[in-house]
Amino acid sequence: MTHPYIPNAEPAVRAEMLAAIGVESVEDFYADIPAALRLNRPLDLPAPITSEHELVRHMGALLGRNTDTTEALSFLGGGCYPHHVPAVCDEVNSRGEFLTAYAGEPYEDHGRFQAIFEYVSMMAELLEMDVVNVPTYDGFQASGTALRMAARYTGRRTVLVTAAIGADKLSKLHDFLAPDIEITMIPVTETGEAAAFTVDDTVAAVYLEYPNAYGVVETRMAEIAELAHARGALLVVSADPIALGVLAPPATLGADIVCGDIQSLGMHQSYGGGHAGYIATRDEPRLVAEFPSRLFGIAPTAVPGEYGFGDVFYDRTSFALREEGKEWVGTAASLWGITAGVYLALMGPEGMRELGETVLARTRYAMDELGAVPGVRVLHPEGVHFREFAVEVGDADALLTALRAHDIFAGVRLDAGTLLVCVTERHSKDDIDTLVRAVREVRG
Amino acid sequence: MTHPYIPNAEPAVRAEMLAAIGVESVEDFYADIPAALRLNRPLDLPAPITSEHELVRHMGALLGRNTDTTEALSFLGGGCYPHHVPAVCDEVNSRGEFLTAYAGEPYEDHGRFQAIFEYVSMMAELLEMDVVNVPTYDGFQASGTALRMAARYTGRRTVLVTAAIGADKLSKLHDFLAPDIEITMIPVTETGEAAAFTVDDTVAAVYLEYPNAYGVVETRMAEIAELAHARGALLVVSADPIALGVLAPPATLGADIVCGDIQSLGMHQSYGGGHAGYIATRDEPRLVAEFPSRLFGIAPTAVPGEYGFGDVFYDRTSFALREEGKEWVGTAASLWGITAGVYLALMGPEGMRELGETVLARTRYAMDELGAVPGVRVLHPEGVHFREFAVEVGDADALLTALRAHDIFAGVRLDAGTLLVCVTERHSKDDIDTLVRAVREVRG
Amino acid sequence: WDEPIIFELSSPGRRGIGVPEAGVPAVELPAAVRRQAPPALPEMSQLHVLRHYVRLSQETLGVDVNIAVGQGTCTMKYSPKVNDRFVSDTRIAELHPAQPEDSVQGVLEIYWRMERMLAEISGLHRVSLQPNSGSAAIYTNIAMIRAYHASRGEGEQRDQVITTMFSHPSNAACAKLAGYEVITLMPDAEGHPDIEALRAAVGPRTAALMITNPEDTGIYNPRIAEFVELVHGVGGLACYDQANANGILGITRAAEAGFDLCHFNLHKTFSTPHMCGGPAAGASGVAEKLVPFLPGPTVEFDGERYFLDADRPQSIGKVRPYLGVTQNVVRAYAWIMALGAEGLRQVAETAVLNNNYLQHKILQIRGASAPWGRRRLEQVRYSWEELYEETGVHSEDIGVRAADFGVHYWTSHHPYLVPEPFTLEPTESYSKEDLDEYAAILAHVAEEARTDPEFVKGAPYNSTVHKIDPTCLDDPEQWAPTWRAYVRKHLS
Amino acid sequence: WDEPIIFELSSPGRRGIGVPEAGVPAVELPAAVRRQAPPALPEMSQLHVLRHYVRLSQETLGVDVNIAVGQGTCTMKYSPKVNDRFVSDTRIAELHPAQPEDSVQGVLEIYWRMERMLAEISGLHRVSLQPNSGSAAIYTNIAMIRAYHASRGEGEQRDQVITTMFSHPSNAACAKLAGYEVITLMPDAEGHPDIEALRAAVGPRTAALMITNPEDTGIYNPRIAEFVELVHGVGGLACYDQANANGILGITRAAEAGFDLCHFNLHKTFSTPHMCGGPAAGASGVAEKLVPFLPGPTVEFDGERYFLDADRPQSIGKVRPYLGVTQNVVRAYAWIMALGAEGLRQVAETAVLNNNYLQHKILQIRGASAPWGRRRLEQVRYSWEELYEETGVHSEDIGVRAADFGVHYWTSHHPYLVPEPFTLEPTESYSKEDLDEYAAILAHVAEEARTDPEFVKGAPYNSTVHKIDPTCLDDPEQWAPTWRAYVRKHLS
Repeated sequence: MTHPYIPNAEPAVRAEMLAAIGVESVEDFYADIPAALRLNRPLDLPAPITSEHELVRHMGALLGRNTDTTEALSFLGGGCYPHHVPAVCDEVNSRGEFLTAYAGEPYEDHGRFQAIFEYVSMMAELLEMDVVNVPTYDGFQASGTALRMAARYTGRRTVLVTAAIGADKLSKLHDFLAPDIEITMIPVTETGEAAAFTVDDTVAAVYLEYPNAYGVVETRMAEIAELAHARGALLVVSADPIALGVLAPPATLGADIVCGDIQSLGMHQSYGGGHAGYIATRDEPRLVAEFPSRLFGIAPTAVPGEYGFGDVFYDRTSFALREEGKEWVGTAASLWGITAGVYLALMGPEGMRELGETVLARTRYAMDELGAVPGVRVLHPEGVHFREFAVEVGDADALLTALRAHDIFAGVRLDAGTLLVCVTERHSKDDIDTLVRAVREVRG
Repeated sequence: MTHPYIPNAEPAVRAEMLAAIGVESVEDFYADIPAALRLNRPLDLPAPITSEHELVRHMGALLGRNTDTTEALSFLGGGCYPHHVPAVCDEVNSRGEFLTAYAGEPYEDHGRFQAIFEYVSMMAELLEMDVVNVPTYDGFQASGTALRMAARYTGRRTVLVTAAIGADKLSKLHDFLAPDIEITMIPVTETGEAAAFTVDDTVAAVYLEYPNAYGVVETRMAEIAELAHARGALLVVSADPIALGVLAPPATLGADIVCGDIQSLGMHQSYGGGHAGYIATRDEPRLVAEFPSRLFGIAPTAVPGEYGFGDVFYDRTSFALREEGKEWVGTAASLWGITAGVYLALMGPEGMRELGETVLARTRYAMDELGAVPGVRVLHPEGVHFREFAVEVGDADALLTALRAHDIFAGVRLDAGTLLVCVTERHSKDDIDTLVRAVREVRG
Repeated sequence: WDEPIIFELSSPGRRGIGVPEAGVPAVELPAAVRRQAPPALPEMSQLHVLRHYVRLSQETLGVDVNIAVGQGTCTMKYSPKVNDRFVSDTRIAELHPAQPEDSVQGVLEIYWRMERMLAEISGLHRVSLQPNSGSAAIYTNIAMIRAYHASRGEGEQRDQVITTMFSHPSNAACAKLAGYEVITLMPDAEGHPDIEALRAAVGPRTAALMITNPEDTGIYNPRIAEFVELVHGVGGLACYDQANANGILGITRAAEAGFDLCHFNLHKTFSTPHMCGGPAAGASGVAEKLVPFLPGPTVEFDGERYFLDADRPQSIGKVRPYLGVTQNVVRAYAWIMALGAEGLRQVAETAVLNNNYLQHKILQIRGASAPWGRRRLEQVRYSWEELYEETGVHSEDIGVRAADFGVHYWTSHHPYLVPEPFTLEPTESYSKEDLDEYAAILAHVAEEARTDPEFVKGAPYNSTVHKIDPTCLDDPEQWAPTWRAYVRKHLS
Repeated sequence: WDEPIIFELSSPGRRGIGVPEAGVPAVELPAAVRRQAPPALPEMSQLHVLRHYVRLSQETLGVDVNIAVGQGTCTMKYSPKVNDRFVSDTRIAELHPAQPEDSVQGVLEIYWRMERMLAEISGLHRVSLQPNSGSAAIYTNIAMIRAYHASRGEGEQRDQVITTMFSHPSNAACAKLAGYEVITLMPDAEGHPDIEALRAAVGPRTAALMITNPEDTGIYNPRIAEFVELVHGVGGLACYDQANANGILGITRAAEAGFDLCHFNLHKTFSTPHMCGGPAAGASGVAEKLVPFLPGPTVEFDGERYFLDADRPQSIGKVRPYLGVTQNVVRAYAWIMALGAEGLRQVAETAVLNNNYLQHKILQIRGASAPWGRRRLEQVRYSWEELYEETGVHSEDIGVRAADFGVHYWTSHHPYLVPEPFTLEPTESYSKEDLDEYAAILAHVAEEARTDPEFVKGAPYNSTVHKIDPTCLDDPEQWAPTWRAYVRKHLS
């Protein structure tokens, strides 16, 4: 059988093409590859599954060994969040045209340019900042790049980073900022917020998360911004945009660079495959010059009133300048940007506000209810929490295992005694009550 | 909240529109509906689920009470078949443009016209007949209409129908052919094929199924065609097109009208929602005149070489002639036609042949293996079987219930002692062995 | 795209998909039934099949891409994407209809709940979701009417069915097919079906009245209860074609006007997608006295579990395989659940508001008119009679030109009782801006017709193909209803 | 479509979707963090959001709709639709990455098996699927190189990375970012990177060679093993950029040429869709001595169950959240499983055949050339230098005109080392007929350039928009990277 994916593997066509070129066999094309470098045996791979049905069966058997979060009741968050994904988001991002397009120019891919331009524009409204990049890989990368941007902008080499940051993200920052940028941690107080700290003239940036790794909303951000600005440092804030229907945008509190992950805005959890990062700044040319990512902008065309699109300030990227460009740019996560745009357009200002209010209220409800269970202590109970909170439970592993038997994934393990519990608009009051009941039961 | 499905329910827009029209309220538009006919209370319906997430949860809970044929091992057929549905079929028929188009004209919906024209054209090749209709509802309707066409064509009022037909289909034929056409049954022999019968001058049509309700392929069709033709009757055959990669097209054996269901060609089982009917004839104007359905044809345009499309012989339909048209025409099952076209294009002649060979071989294997189980008797073992066969099992209900506990749907119950077992390319040898082992076990 | 016919894309030996090998001994077919020549299907790789159809889809104007107010009587509304997801879920898509009841409790519950909701919406007693479409539901209703009269020994006596000219053609056609003589009432000076004509028509031969209201004109017949009474008075049944129910949801029902039967189109009022012309889904509602005749089996609930009741001796039997077009039942169920009673009423009111607003805009276009005054519910059959008299441009020409602007436009069913007709039905799904744009397009084309009628007649200019010459489609020597016929007649 | 910017479609009060109400007591936010003004997001009904994006999708040229051979170096191939289904299955889509291992055995097995298959395809010891893309994999490789040398106490000494001009810009950029001085080898007279220049460059400061082969020109460097040896000779590591692996699958591997590291792009060679520019997925392969430095955690198998091993003290740590772009790992796994060893070799051979066939056709066009002879594997960087000299039409103009015919066309990365470049890569997915059509389009445009150069320069004529004036995009006073900025600078 001629493989369905390889039309010209059909022997007669293959022969016709070889004849047209005037060569004997495909082997002729490989003349440049020395014999010593040849793999003189077939690759040792599993036998192919050439019928689609058998492939579906094979994959179905593998997938059947997973238990997903529609089957179990999951309170897992910690960087990947179970928000509702509107069907229209999936519909748009599964359209073959978007799914299989790549790096075309503004004429063939006008729709792609516009959709991404609209995404950055909607993010700009949510963030109240004028410049937002075409998505980078994920929130980790966005934070790393935002800090590097601050270092380049200030010409300084130290960054102060909140300790209320996930361990994995911090690991990435360490690797990415090495060798030339030093990280100093800002401790966390009993309320879950950043403790007092000082800024000196070597500091490029103060970095906060909003909400932070404990789900706590930093309420002293404006103050911290002043502190940083007074010594010429920038305030860099990683913010989850899903919260900004109710939380003040960091820019209005003094943040200079805002960054984060947009997985919450319409991406499935997908075992960690739904991430994309954003970076936003004010429209200050010196700051814009530090973006490594592509920026799309509106441009006039030969027809008045028509909108064309193109790259803003292309000559700062590695595509244009190789190692003289800013960091590097490559294929990142555009489709998740388009999807997040669809999400924001569906939600509108009211939807974002309502969602924020629902999450705030249910998080607090879960904190109160879980906190009332004997032997469970909610951390930072005085803090403002959005979506997450940490609880001390004694033996975290034992509790997780016991609840797993109830088909509950109770939370992300922070350490031997602490869990991080996540509550979104997908968790109804009943779901929270189910968790609380189960915790009472297994601890009773 | 303004409902997401009703943009102009937004109060300000509504007021603006009313003002533009110059009326006080929407109530003014209803002035023609007398007070006595008004429903002066809200409809008594369940409270709305206005958030999409909660709707998804609600539906998920309902769907969760189903166990589908990817979870259980199903040998159910009997008119609705578990063939593999290529992903490209789903991809095409879920494209929003096709999914939400309707009855547009050839200019707005050129693609729809072409896709349906191509479907009928591919069916024509498979059937070796020149005229195929835009799909009617299902195979039941196709058989009913085909028989009515034969009656109108011959001006006669009796049809001879094989007894190897499903009970439900026969019920539909009785209702649909009443009051003016009489059905006489042709008995079935020990081989599962039609027994000898005579045709007289009142007979409009002889009707066979191919394969028939026992999965048996009628091998004397050419003979029967001669018998019918000799007395001026037509041979009408309901054929499952999935078999025609290996079975001779009925037209080549003398059939005048061929009809059937195309669910096998790329439609999911969907609890009986995947059906569509086809009717095919030779290109004889008197026969074509008897189609109630729409027929799409190629027409030239103002630009040489360009293909346009339109309705062939529209002035026979009820759209054109109301009660003077042939039967009726309305919205039927076009999207399943397009899907079947995609299926046939993917499969090609070789794919259809290979599929037929696989089904033939596995059906026979299942017959042999099941037949070897003590207490199980395969009916019509000498017949040529495609995809289905009947087995006597003693107490059918008891066996079904026992196998259900093994997550096996063993077959469609034909009567208290008989099951109809279906084997397609989706059933691997292992699946068949699993069934046989389970039957042995529960009967052991 | 200038996309060839699929056979032109074929190249020998290519394949679009692989098929499992048997893995067990092959079976040799007897020569009598063995296919001799392979079918001349296209041979293409998978990408090429996909690309062909994706391009064709882009040449098709679904609701998802256009302002679909131009196909009056079709109730083109938004079909929520989330509802499609339920249908593609394997727990619907991969259910076999003969599965044991314990394995299909969820889908049976949806059927059961949907039936109750439609019963409430119509006010009738029970509802069958088995019919494949609105027309199939009409036929189902006729079949039940026939069975009802037969059960009372009046089957032969009652051999006439009365309908109206602005009811869908299937009412007439199905009645005829079921063996009835058809009497069609014409509109009176008000645009209502003529009640005097009805008075003259009813009698002992009357089996039923099959009537739409509001009719395809969009006009509601305020004397509908009198129509029903007249028919009841002679022992006939009254059957309500509610294909156009969108404007009256929660406002008035079949029950209040006294109807014995009605039908809905789930693919119109209840939002299921139109799928290029089906699969659709119909629903037949009946008053208590007609319940025994419903198609079987019915879905029942004993308080604990849902089950199928096939033991219905007076039933007309099956009207299709299995229970119904399940996908559309699921979608329509989810749609109603997302709206509730208040939402349905907003649907109706907004559909009517949109229609009246659009009418207000259309009637400002010189040359456009709407016969019989402005009282309309959810749609309007308009006329370009004045424009035609002034310019010689037909309604059909205007429709073709409208295609250049990326919108649909439908004239009407034959016969053109309204001269140079066109029928618009905006439903609740479109915004004021959409309606303004649609009206502006028609105003623009009407202006073109006045300034350059030949230009309009030469349309389309912006479509995939140019003006079609349809003459060959009615000529048996030339028509080509398949590629096979085309090749034989035109290419060889 | 003449589709407005989405903000222009907004109307106050409209909504696209409903959100669950809290159902528990509300929480009052402190003023310090309470949002004051609602964000100026669009307010639209659901259909209108959908319609807007469906129209934009139709204005985007994916592989599914065009002959995508014009984006050289991108390996635009068919991404099988069936593989998308696995990814949208809730058993992938709704998995949280922190679930207990027993609940994710299936996905872990896919990661594990995929890693083994890529190890075999590269010949290297282990493979990390964590990197987000090819460029991210390059950075990951650099980070491992850095960690390796540091572990041996040579971190400070080895501060140079050598790459070549026809390797992807990310090799240079990532090395620089990681703190290295970058040395770039230029091509010699044959089109190969200059081995003499390499000899001059290597030394005790050499950390690594980062090299593509075949390079972006499509030319395979036959002395690649010597390159590797030279670098090894001075204690450096050799890292193979295999973004362009499509032509050599099963023919030759990183291991045979002696490389220590390599990377693949799953979204190129292994068929995952390009998604408008990601999410993509990269894979970093390493020889045994570099295994300790792989990003963590790794997926391991104890013969019974799959588990994550995070206890890797020398690991460079996380390069992204969680294990990788799971969707693309699943798709690529299914793609390889559908092809097997023989299929992959057919992929390679056919990609190379297609490229040479297309080259044969392109070089018949007057004005087109390919520097450095005809020896090419899977792509060719061509030149319109002759055509430009004759007509004054730039390669970029030709690309814009090609868009009128519904196809892509890409010049190359800066700098334009090949004058008036264009880069075509047909992969295995396209048919002979596709290649003929693409070549015919370019031949047609070249002819237009000769007969009417101004016409070509005025393109596009058939695109959504007309010729764009890009000057404002580089002017800080005028650039508008968001609608907000545009409104401020141009509309107020």
